[in-house]
Parts: sequence; C-alpha cells; structure tokens
Amino acid sequence: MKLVIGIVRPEKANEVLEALYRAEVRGLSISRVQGHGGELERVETYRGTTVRMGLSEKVRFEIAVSDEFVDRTVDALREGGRTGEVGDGKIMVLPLEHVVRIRTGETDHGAVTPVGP
Amino acid sequence: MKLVIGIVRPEKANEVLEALYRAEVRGLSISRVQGHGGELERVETYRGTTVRMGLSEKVRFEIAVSDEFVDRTVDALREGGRTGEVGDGKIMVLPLEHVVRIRTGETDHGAVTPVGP
Amino acid sequence: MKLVIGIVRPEKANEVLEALYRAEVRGLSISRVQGHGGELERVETYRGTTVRMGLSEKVRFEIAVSDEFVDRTVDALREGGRTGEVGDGKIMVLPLEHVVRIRTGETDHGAVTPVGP
Amino acid sequence: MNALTTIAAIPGVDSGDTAWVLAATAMVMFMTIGLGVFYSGLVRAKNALNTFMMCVAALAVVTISWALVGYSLAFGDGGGFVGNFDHAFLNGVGFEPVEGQTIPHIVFFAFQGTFCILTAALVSGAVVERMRFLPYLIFIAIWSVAIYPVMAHWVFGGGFLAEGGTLDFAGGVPVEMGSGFTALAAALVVGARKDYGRQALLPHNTVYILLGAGILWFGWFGFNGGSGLGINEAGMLAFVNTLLTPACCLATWFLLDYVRGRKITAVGAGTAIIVGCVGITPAGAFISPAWAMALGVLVTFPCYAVIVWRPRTRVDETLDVLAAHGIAGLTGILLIGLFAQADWNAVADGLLYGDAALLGDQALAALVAPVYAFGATFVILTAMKTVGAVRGSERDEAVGLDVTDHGEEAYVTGEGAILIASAEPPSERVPAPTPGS
Amino acid sequence: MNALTTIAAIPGVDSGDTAWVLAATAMVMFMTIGLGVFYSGLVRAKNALNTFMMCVAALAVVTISWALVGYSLAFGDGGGFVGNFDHAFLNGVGFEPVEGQTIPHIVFFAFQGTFCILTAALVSGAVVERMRFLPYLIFIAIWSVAIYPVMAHWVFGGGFLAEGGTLDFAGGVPVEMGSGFTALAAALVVGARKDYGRQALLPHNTVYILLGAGILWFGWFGFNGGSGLGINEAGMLAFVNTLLTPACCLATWFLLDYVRGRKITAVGAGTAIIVGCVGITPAGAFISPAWAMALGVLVTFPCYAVIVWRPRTRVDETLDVLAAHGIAGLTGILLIGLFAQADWNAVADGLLYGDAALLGDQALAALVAPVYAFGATFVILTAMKTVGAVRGSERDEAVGLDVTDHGEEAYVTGEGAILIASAEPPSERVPAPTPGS
Amino acid sequence: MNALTTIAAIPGVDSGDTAWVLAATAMVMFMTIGLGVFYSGLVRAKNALNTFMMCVAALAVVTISWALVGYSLAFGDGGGFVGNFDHAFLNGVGFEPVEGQTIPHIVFFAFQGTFCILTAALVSGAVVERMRFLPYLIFIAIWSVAIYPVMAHWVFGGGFLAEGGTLDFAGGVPVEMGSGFTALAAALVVGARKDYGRQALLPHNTVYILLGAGILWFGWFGFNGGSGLGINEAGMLAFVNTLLTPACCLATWFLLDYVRGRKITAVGAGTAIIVGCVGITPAGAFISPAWAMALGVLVTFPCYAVIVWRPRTRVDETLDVLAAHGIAGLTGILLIGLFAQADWNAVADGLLYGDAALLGDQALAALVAPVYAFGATFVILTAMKTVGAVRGSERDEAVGLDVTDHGEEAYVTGEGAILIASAEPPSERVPAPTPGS
Ligand SMILES: Nc1ncnc2c1ncn2[C@@H]1O[C@H](COP(=O)(O)OP(=O)(O)O)[C@@H](O)[C@H]1O
Ligand SMILES: Nc1ncnc2c1ncn2[C@@H]1O[C@H](COP(=O)(O)OP(=O)(O)O)[C@@H](O)[C@H]1O
Ligand SMILES: Nc1ncnc2c1ncn2[C@@H]1O[C@H](COP(=O)(O)OP(=O)(O)O)[C@@H](O)[C@H]1O
Repeated sequence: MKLVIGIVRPEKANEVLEALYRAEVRGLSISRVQGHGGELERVETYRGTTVRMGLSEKVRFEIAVSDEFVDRTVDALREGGRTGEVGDGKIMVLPLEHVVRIRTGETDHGAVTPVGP
Repeated sequence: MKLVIGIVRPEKANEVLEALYRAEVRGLSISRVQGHGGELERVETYRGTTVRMGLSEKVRFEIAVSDEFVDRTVDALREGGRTGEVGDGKIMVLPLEHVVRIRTGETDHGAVTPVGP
Repeated sequence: MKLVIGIVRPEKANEVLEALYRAEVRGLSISRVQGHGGELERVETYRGTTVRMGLSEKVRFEIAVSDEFVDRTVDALREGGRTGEVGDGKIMVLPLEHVVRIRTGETDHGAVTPVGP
Repeated sequence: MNALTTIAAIPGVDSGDTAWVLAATAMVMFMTIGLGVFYSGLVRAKNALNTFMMCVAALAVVTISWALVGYSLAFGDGGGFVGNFDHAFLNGVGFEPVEGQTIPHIVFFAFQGTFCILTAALVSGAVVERMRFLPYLIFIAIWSVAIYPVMAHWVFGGGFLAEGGTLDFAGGVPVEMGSGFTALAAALVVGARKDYGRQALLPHNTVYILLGAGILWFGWFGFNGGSGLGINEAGMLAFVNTLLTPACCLATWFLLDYVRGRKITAVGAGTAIIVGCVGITPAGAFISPAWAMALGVLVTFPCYAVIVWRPRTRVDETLDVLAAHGIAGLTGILLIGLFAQADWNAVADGLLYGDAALLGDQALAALVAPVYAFGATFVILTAMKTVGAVRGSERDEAVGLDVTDHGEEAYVTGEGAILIASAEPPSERVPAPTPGS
Repeated sequence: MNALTTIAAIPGVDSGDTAWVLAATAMVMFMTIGLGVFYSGLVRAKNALNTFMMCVAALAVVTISWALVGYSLAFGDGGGFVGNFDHAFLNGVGFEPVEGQTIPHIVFFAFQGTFCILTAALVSGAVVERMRFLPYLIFIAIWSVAIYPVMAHWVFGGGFLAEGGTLDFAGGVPVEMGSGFTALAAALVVGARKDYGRQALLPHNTVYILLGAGILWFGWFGFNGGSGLGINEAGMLAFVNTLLTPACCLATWFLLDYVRGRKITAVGAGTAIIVGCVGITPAGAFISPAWAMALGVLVTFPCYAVIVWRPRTRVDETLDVLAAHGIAGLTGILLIGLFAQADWNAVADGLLYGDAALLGDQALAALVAPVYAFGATFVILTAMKTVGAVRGSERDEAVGLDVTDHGEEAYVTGEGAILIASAEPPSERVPAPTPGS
Repeated sequence: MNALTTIAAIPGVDSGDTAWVLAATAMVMFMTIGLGVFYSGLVRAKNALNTFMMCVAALAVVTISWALVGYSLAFGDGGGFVGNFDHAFLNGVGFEPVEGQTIPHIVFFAFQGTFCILTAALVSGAVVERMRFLPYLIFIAIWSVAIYPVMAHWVFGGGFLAEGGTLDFAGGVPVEMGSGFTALAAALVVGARKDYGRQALLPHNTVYILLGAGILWFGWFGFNGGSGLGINEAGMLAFVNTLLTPACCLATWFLLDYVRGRKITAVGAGTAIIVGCVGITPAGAFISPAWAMALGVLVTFPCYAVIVWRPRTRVDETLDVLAAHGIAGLTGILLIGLFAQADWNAVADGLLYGDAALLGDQALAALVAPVYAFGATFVILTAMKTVGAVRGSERDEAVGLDVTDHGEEAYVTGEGAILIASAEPPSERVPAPTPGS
C-alpha cells in the first residue's frame, strides 16, 4: 500500500474531490496548509508595517490506497488540481506498511476503502 | 522506527490521548483534518443554497515511535478511538528512517520519547 | 528522495523558513499542529472548570527533497528551530517513492524544487 | 419622515421622559443580542449557532406571546397573584399614558416586553448544547405566559409583593430570580450533557464573551436607568449605580480570581459584569451610590462561590444562570432590606437606617420567587418530557446541535461542499457517490 | 464640556424631541457598521474585509456627497422630481428648525444623511466578492447624488409621490426599493462570480451574521422610531411596530424553514430580522400594532420565495438585497394601502377601512421606484463598464479581494511574514529569494 | 419599575437635556468595550484576551478611583492646577444640578467618569503584548488620580487653561493628548517587545478592528454630542461634526493609502475613523461644519505620517496611541485657533476670523498637555520599575500573555484538555503523567 499526499490550490479542492470520487477513491483526509514554492510573494501592509508574505494557502490531501489504486489516485489529483499556473502544487507517494480500520480492526487491504481485489 | 498516523473522531481525541499516555507514548503531534469515508453525508442549507457536505471533522495523530512501541501505539489508538460506528477512522504505519531531537541533536532512538531500550 | 517533517515552535517558524531559504530549499508546506512532549503542561481555568492543557502549539514543516538535500534541510530545521529549552521539537525523515509536480506532470527529481543535479 | 404625518405632541406625555425610555427600550432589546454573543462564546464551536439562536428565538416567540396575553397578565389589574385579560391582544394599549406615567402606554408596553424577552433568553443558558430547538421554542412560549408575567405582576403590576411593601426596582424577582431558578429546574429536568464531568467542555471564543458582556452592560443602563420610566430621581440613581456596582464587582472578582489561582480570568471578568449588573437591578433606585459600591463587593462572594462549586456537582446548569442571576438577584433583593435609605429613595429605610420591617418584606420575595420559578418550570418541563423528547441523542450531541437542529455550521470553509440545487444543474459533473451507505 | 460654551436652549427646539432624534441618528449610523458585520459574515473569509470595507466606504463617500449636494437635492424645495441647490454645501443649514419641525435643522440634516449612507452600503451586497473597490467608490459617489436624493425627494421632500398622497414613513421608496432594485441592476451589469452556480460559496462566519442582524434591528428602532422626528404618535407607533413586525417575521420564517427542510436556520433568522424591519419601514406609523404583526407574517412569503428561487437563476445578486429589501419594501408599501387606519395615523384609511384610493397611490410608488432605481443604476454602471473594468480578474477572485484590493487578510497567523521595512533593517539576514520568478 | 417609586420631575432638571446625556453616558461607556474589540483585533491571537482585559480593567479600577477622588480632583473648585477633595467619596453629589447645568449632578459625575475610564483604557495600547496585568492595574489606578483629573481640571474644571481662554470642547487636552503622550512615555519606559523590529507582529482579526472602530464612532456621538450637557448649540454642532470630520478623514486616508501602495487598507480605515473622531473632539462645538470637514482632511496628514514612520523607529508604541490620539488631538486643538468662528460658537473667533489671541491660548495647551502627560507618566512608571518588574519574561511573551497572566486562551478547541476538578473525579481513568517533568 501507499500513502499519497497531494498539495493543491484551495479553489481546486472541490474539483480534486470530485475527480477522486469518480476514480472511486472513497477514503481520504484533507487539511489546510500554507505553502511556499515558485509562486510570487504578496506584499501586505498593516499600518506602518509592510511585510512580504512568502506562503500561500493550499489544501493537503492524504490518501491511503492499495497499490492498484496509486496511479488513478495520482491522476485524479493531477486532473483536478491543475490550472497550469505556477503554484499548482505537488503529489507525493510514500510507502505504507500497515493500515488499520479502527472500527473493525481490519488491517491493510481490508482497511483501505474500497478494498482492493 | 515507524511513523504512526491515526485519524479519529474529535470527540474521541481526549480518550486516545489518555490511552497513549497510559501506553507511555509521550511524544506526539495532533492536528484538525476533515475526512471522507463511509460516513453519511450531511445536507446543509444557507439561504437558497443547499449543499452536500462530504467531509466530517477528524483529528489526526502523528507519532514517531521506536519499533517496540508500534503495537502498543496502534492498540492505544484503536481502543481510544473506537465507537463501532462508521467513521471511526484509520491508523497508518509508515517506515521512518531518521528522527532528530531539535533541542539536543540526539538522533533516532535517542530522539523518540521515551527512548526505547 | 525523502520527505522531511519538522515540528518546531511557532515563534521559531520564521527563523526556520529563513534558514531553509538560505539552504536554497525552495519548496515546502507548513501547518499548525498541537504537540505533546516533555513540555510542562499548563493549567487553565474557565469559571468553575479547571483543566490541564497537555498540548502546546507547534508548526509542522513538510518538505520533499532529493537525497542530496536531506542533510542541509535537516540542518536548517535544527539551526532555525533551536532554543535549547524543552519543547523545541523533532525532525523526521521518511522515504519518498515518487513526487509529481501537478502543473507540469514532471516527476521525481524534476518535481522537487530546486531540481537536484 | 413623511410630510403627511403629524408631529403634534401627545397630551400627558413628557418628551424628555419618553425620549429616554425609547432609547432604553432599544438598549434592552439589544441586550438579548449581546446575550447571544456572550452565550455563544461560552459554548463549543459546534453549538455556537444553536446557542445564539436560542436568544434570537426569544425575540420571536416571547414578543408575540407578550403582545397576545403576557403584558395583560402582568400589568392588567386583578388579584395579587396575576393580572387579567383586559389588555390581551393589545386591547386598550394606545398613546395615552397609563395613570401616573408620562410616556405613551404603547411605549410602556414595549419597554416591559423587552424585559420578558431577555429573561426567557437567559434561561437557555441552562440547557444549551443538548436541548432540541423545537421543544425549547415550546417551552419559552409557555414559560413567557405562565411564569414571567405572574412574577412581574407581583412586583410591577400591583401584585401582593408590591402591596406588601417589597422593593424591587428593575426586576430582581421576575427577571433575575425568575431566570436563575427556572434555569436550575430546567438543568435538572433536561439532564446533563453526555460528557459533562468526564471531559472538559470549554468556551470556544472568549473575545465573544467579553464583547457580549460589554453589550449587556451597555444595555443595562437602559434596563435599570429606564425603569424609572423617565427622568426622575429613581431612574437617575439606578442609572449611576449601574456604573458603580459592576465596577466594584469586577474589582472584587479580580481579587478572588487572583487569590484562587494567581490569574485574573477574562471569562471571570465577563461573568463579574453580569453579576454586578444583576445585583444592582432590584436595588438601583433605593440605595445610595456608596452602598451600591458596597453591594458590588458583597454580591460577588456568594456568586463566585456557586460558580466554583456548581461544576463539581452533577448539576450541568451549563452557563451558570443560577449563580449569575438567581443568587445575585436574591442577594440584591435582600441587601435592599439593609441598605435602603429614604433620603435617597423617598420610599423606605432599611435595617441600617432603622427599619427592620423592610427586610422581612424582602425576605418574603427571596422565598416565594425561587419557589414559584423552580416549581412551575419543573412541572412544565416534566410534562413536556412525558410527551416527547426534549433533548437530542448522544450522537446529536457529538455532532453538535448546529448541524443536527439548524443544518448549518458556524464556521464553514467550503471544502467538500457540493452544490445540490444550483444555476447550472451539476449534471455535467458526475455526482459524488455516498460510499458505504 | 468647556465652561466657556453656552448651554442656552435653542428657540423652537424641543429638547425631548431632539434628544430622541440624536440617539436615533447615532443608531442609524451604527446600522452601517452592523451591516458590515452582517455582510462580511455572509461572504467567504478571503473577502471578509473587502465586504466590510464597502460599508465603511459608504460612511466616507456618501457623507461627503450628502453634505455637498445630496441633502439639498433631496430636501431643497423645487419640482416634484428633485430638489434644488439651495442647501448645497450646507448653505443655510443651521440651528433654527425647519418649518414645522422641533429639532435643529443641522440635526435633521445629519439624521437624513445616515439614511443615504446606509442605503448605499446596502447596495454593495449585490456585487461583493468580485467588484473592485475603486469602481465601487466611484459608483456609490454617483449613486448617492443621482438616485437616492431623487427618490427621497419624491416621498420626503415634497415630491410628486408625497403630493400624490403616497404614504411612506421611513423610506420604503428611497431606502428599501431604492437599494433592492439598484442591487438587481448592479448584479446584472457586474455579472456573476466565476464559480457562481458551479461551486458552493458559503458564509464564513454565521455568528457575525446574527450579531450584525442584531445591530441592524437595534438601529432600526432609531431608523423607524426616529422618523417621526420627535416624540409624537407617528414615531411612537413606528417604534413599537419595529419590535412587533420583525418578531412575527422571524416566527414565520422559522415555520417556513422547518416546513422546507426540517431545520430552522440561523442565516434564515438573520435574514428574517432584516425582512421584518424592512417590511415595517414604510408602514410603521400608519398601521395598528395588530396589523403590523400581520404584516410581519405576510411580508415573509414573497421574500422567502425569492431567496429560495434566486440562486437557481443565473443572477448572482449575491447577498439577496433584492429579496430582503426590494421585495420586502415593495410589499410594505402596498400593504399600507390595505391596512392604513386613520384612527391610528390621523392621515388616511386603507382599503380595509374603506378607502380604495390610497392603494392606488401606493401602487404608483411600487411601480416608479423600482423602475427608476433599476434603470438609472443600469445606465450608470453600464457607462462605467465601457470606461474601464469594474471587476477583478478570475485570478483576483480566486485569491480573494482582501489581498488584491486591500493588501491585507482578515485572519493572519504571521507565519511566513517577513518584515520589509523595520526598525533594524533585516540586512543582517539574507533576504528570502523569490524562486521560480 | 416599582409602583412605589416616585416619578416626580427634579427641580432645575430639563428632561430632554438629561435624556440625551444619559444616552450619551451609556454610549461613552460602550466605547471602552469597542476599544477592547478594536485593540484585541490589532494584536496577535495569543494576546487577544490580555489586550481586551486591559480595557475591561479600566472600567473596574478607574470607576472606583473616579468615585473616590478623581471626580473631586477634576471638578472640585480649587486652584488653577487641580481641584480639591470637596466631592471626594461622592460627597455632595446628588440630584440637584450643578450651578448653570440642567442635568442631575450625579449624572454629570457619571458622564465625566466614562471619559476618564476610556482614556485610561486608551493608554494600554502602548504596552500590550508585554506588560504584566497586575502592574498595569496599579499604573492606571495611579494614573487616573494623578494625571487625568489634573488635565481635566485645566480645561473642564475651571483650571488655568479654561481661565486663560483655551478652547477644548470634549477633551483634546485630558483625553487625547493625555492618552497619546502618556502612551509614548509608557512605551519608552516599558520597552519594546522582544521580537519588535525583527519579526512581523500582525493583527490577528481585522474584522474585530472594523467592528471596534465602528462601536467607537457610534459612541463618539455621545462623547462629543453629549459634551454640551444637553440640547444646545454647542452640543448639536459637535454632534453633527462628529459625522462630517471622520468621513473626510476616512476619504483622505483612502487617498493616502492608495498613493502609498495602490491599496486601501481596512486597518487604515479603522485608524482613520479614530483619527477623525479625535481631531474633532476639542473643536466640535467651535467650528462650522464646513471647517470640520476641512479639519478632517488636514488632521489626516500628520497622523498618517507618524503611523508610517513610528514602526521604523525603535519605539514600540505598539498600537500607535500617540499618532491616533496625541497627534490628532494636538492638531485639533491648534486648528481651533484658526477655524473658530463666533457666529457658530458664540464664544471666540480664530485667526482666520481675525483674532490671533486664541491661537496663542491653544498653542499653550498644545505645549503643557504633552509635557505633563509625558513627564508624570515617565516618573510614575520609572518608579514602578525600580520597585518590581512591569513586564513578563521573554518566555512569557513567546507563550503569550493570555496564558501567562490570565490562564486562558481566546480560542480553545478542547483537544488535550484534561479535567482536573470535576463532578466525577477522573480517578476511574489513570491521570495523565507529565513526562519529563
Ligand atoms: N518540496 C516540496 N515539499 C512540500 N511541499 C511543496 C514542495 N514544493 C512545493 N510544495 C507545495 O506546492 C505548492 C506549489 O508549489 P510550486 O512549486 O510553487 O508550484 P509548481 O509546482 O507549479 O511550481 C507550494 O505552495 C507548496 O505548498
Ligand atoms: N484511505 C484513507 N486515507 C486517508 N484517510 C482515510 C482513508 N479512509 C478513511 N480515512 C479517514 O477516516 C475517516 C473515517 O473513515 P471511514 O471509512 O468513514 O470509517 P470506517 O473506517 O469506520 O469505515 C474518514 O473521515 C477519513 O478522515
Ligand atoms: N514522538 C513524537 N512524534 C511526533 N511528534 C513529536 C514526538 N515527540 C515530540 N514531538 C513534537 O515535538 C514537540 C516537542 O517535543 P519535546 O519532546 O517536548 O521537546 P524536546 O524534543 O525538546 O524534548 C512536541 O510538542 C510534539 O509536537
């Protein structure tokens, strides 16, 4: 199994979600992060204080999948998240040794929804 | 060493924490995430706009442990997080190559609290 | 490639960022987490309710780097994040199988900014 | 304004008196909103809306019940226990002032109505985070007819306490003891939240708490200061005391907080503002500014004690309405019996000024008010419980009442929200399946 | 105060009347702030500031345009269509009351000014989250001279509607229909947000919505109650009805919400408060309290219907100003024609009291007001569009207007913020490179 | 109200005048809450409560010191420098109006008290995020006796400035210059925050900033408009100017912001509202509406300049009280010397109307006020520093004063919070060990 982490633009999050649903990836967790990459930095001013904002809002997807699902998951993240402008984000694939479903205690393949064949 | 990631219900977070303390797992980090899985989706209405909310609030635990601690950590997450209803969440175990304690520079076993034997 | 995760004090986050910029680590994502470790716990009181707060605010760095960058990334996190007091945090290094740049579809080394040699 | 309307003065109406009572009425109405902010800051984020809505609901339900019968039951003549139906459906409530007043009758009706609204909203503090919204609506509808008007009649409408000589300027009996002991009964009947006593259930936004308390204090100047129904000694004294008493209560609370835990808490400060305002509510027009300051100090102790002690009990009277209103109001009512000073109020002296009788009258009020508020509420809610569920399931509580009862969240990011009904039907995109269900 | 200033009373001025109008003026000014809270809660976090700023901007721009010419155009004598320039630049606006009034002229000027400010701010609800801030400033500057004063003149300044006998107490024509139909035109000309209809664009803070609505209701007591310009039957009646109508509207909204989705929503409650206050705005001084309650019930249905229906159209009239103000105001104007009661208003009877003529006068207003507001706005904004862009790029919308137009964020954590200009030049540390650019 | 209380009018009291001053008093008290919201939005989340509490504390401490001696020192007769103790402990403060006034003495006492409270709270802006709460309490207690009453006596209590002919309507000297230059001294003595100038320390909630500024503006109508102590030319003029000046200041600030960075900031708008209100505070009753608008434009420049320049210095006068109050008040005081117009104020003409003398009197005030406020504060705080620490440790600052001084957090989620004292002792579950300690 693998853990797929995808970092995308907030305004693309819903499209990514739908792409993942279509790819029948059913289980996932997301969270708000702030990222730095090639994006232009913003300048903001608060009274006399002027700052360079080096980080921009992103949404982080964390998806545990069985091996057969890795590619379609990555593809879904790419389709859904792409705008073509700098700042679209990254996808990372990490090895995953075990997964446990807390409710049932099922492990590994049994635990990743949907269960692989 | 392993990195154990556990995703549980917010209302169970404190019970998981106590289970982990009892298991003498002393170091951990948590964060708020939103998850999608088998839970029923909520319908919410804001004036004329009706939406299906596909995500529900969860709490994510991130725990670096030395190998001997993996099982009891997973067990603590299971006990503490379980309600038996769909939506209890998942536990993932990832391989971890190095850990460094920023304060002292100690690495690996020395860095994971509590130090393994 | 590796995924470097660093957990540091919020008040140190900007120094870590600058250390990383200096080390020419250009791509990263951060998020707010709460951590438990060796720090003293706080006692807080809300009307008649007195609680022990076992968690303290931290900032979590997540950085995908090509192998040659691992050490300088870890060093940057250590320099920037260190105060010498309990609670400085941890650095974790995980194996990373693939990285994809959503915008271009470039993978692996090509995707981790800056590109390794 | 429209040129066609007349601007002639109204016979028997003093424009200055009325100007102040109008401002006061708006301020008291605003208190119910301030209470919503205060209460919603005190609960967890997943119940922030439900809690605020319980205050908004009082503005809807109680205003109507007040217009239909509440006002008449409180201020219609009639026995010593309750008024009559002469003014039901606003019958005979017009521009002409009530005998002995200098403001339009209709304004008096509105001013008093805002008191009943606020009191009903106060009660919600006892049952937030678990009571369903619909039963709550039914409860305050009944309560605002069966309980508040009766207690208001006792002291404001020529009822037996007023006749007997009990002094209650701005509502120690119906508003403060009324809400406080109703809250206790409600908490007992509805029962504790599922995690009460096992987990820490903490306020989600303390800035709201201070802002809400501030709005309440602001409004209380109209509440107490307007209760003189114009520019007269009683009103002026009550107005100024509404500045002095809460200040002294705050200072004392700071001290107790510091002694207790070396920390002066903001939630405590918000609470102290309320306690101080409540303490002076019945006494405002009857005691000198100096005694008002003393009252601010004295009222703090019993309320502080109850606030610290209550969470150690099994009684989940969640937002401590009993302590902040019931006990504070009761203390205020009793202290009138000691501090009242005819030089200032032209009405009666208290024990310290040589008249022991008053203390007895006050003690009577301090006895009957809690009994009636507690008893009647206990009966009403117990009856409702036998008919149907008044609280949500454990699961509802876990999810939070904002979602279960209002279908909303207080703080939404929008991720994962899929439009169901929209301009272009989302058909073009495959609707998300709801897996596992 | 400074001992040197005189405290002599002003001839022809009634201190009580003026005291109330002063309070009312401050309260109406405060409504614009409340509206900012209400609106900014209704948008996404990334536009919270821009939305609030559109209300603050009205306080800046419209106050000035009102002082320069707006007031004179509205209240200077002149034809039936618009006033004149006699009072331009505050000329002749002093302490002496206007003929037939009992408050200083200068206070009347300020009181009416706060109405124009609020109305301009209301309009912003139609174009938030996409219209650039600068074009918006220009638009409300023009609008506050070309549209509001004209419509105000019709009903308040002795214009043709007032002459014709149309009744509009506190601004159903200029404020409510004026803002509502301006909003519709603005939404059409500016166009929908890029993701409108495709994605769910949800309110980011519902507590703000309830607090904002509460501040608005509080202020509305001054808005309606002060429109009698003193303590008189018209003002008193309007004041009390401002409590009764919104309460009934709230209750009805609760019912419709419950019937529709088994959930009583907080956003709905906030909306209902506005709708109720708007509904009674034109009618306040003309109908009995009982009819005011009925009006509260009746006005709910059309507004609720439009609120539910509008998002299914392609018209992104974002915050539903049309429904909450235009439709509610129009309904209120028409219902005067039915419910007006000479016993209460000493002016005219409505259809139900035997006079059919009034309904005609009201219908006329309900016809010309929307036409003028919509038409004139359409022309102005279309003209502006031909000159330059009135809205941001798709990218701006994605980033959010707080950053693009104000260079700020509503909620900042500070991580990743590097000081550019500071006490010790950051030279000591290597400035962060901006890679990839 | 209680039937037993008398509603007889008070001899010598005008009900209309008093009605307005009562509303004004409540509004000024509410300003201190608004300031708390404004200030807490301007700091980082970890200090939001501590900052708000510094305003709440002023309501507690200063009200008491004002009642005990402050009022008497300010308004008791006596030398040109300070009053006396005749009214200490509220001695002789009753219902009978002060010579030449038409409101009850006790109301005058309360109205003036709210000014002292607000001023003390303003000062906190200079030392937030680092000064400990206890030393702060001690400081404002001393300050509210040793500094404010003295400066208030100079201009309001018949002190040497009033005698000399200096015009200050609503407190340019004691409130604005008093707070501004006290703030400067406090910032210098307490010292900068540890990360000041090295890291970006940003406002955590800009919506609070706009709401707070809005509440302040609302209250300022009572602050300036009420300073006429009734319905008279001075008060009416000041009231209306309180609408005009801030509007012009806002517009000018928009312009400067735009010129500076092509962005019109919301924090700037909130600041501009304050600056405009401060600028008109001393001048309100003395200059024509037209000049008030000009003043709104002119006062913006020096304040804007100081706000932009100050953070480049080593002086961490954190929330820019000096710029927003000290400089704005000073500018207002001086401009009276130019714009004052006897036609409007019936008191004196300024330079532009042919009387150069006044400018001298104003310049004197602009000289002595800063010197006294700065000097006395410097002495008091330096003395306090020698006795004990006035600020927290570096670690406290890093953690945030909400936790270290109040044992609370503004925004709590509840994760990781273990009940210590609870209904069922948590014995049933193993208490969490505190490892490593
Ligand atoms: N090496 C990295 N590790 C973790 N997150 C990264 C990394 N590089 C980029 N990101 C995330 O992806 C986002 C976009 O990356 P960026 O390089 O700017 O865009 P692009 O991939 O289009 O060049 C960043 O804001 C950051 O959140
Ligand atoms: N494959 C996955 N990857 C990451 N997180 C997941 C995955 N599957 C489930 N989760 C997380 O676990 C939560 C509960 O999962 P769900 O499958 O609904 O419950 P159950 O495990 O009881 O069937 C989800 O809300 C989501 O946060
Ligand atoms: N084993 C762990 N897994 C994940 N995070 C950890 C772990 N140990 C510590 N942390 C994080 O590091 C922070 C500081 O750790 P702590 O052990 O208290 O400091 P130190 O490393 O100086 O002893 C904690 O608050 C937590 O967020």
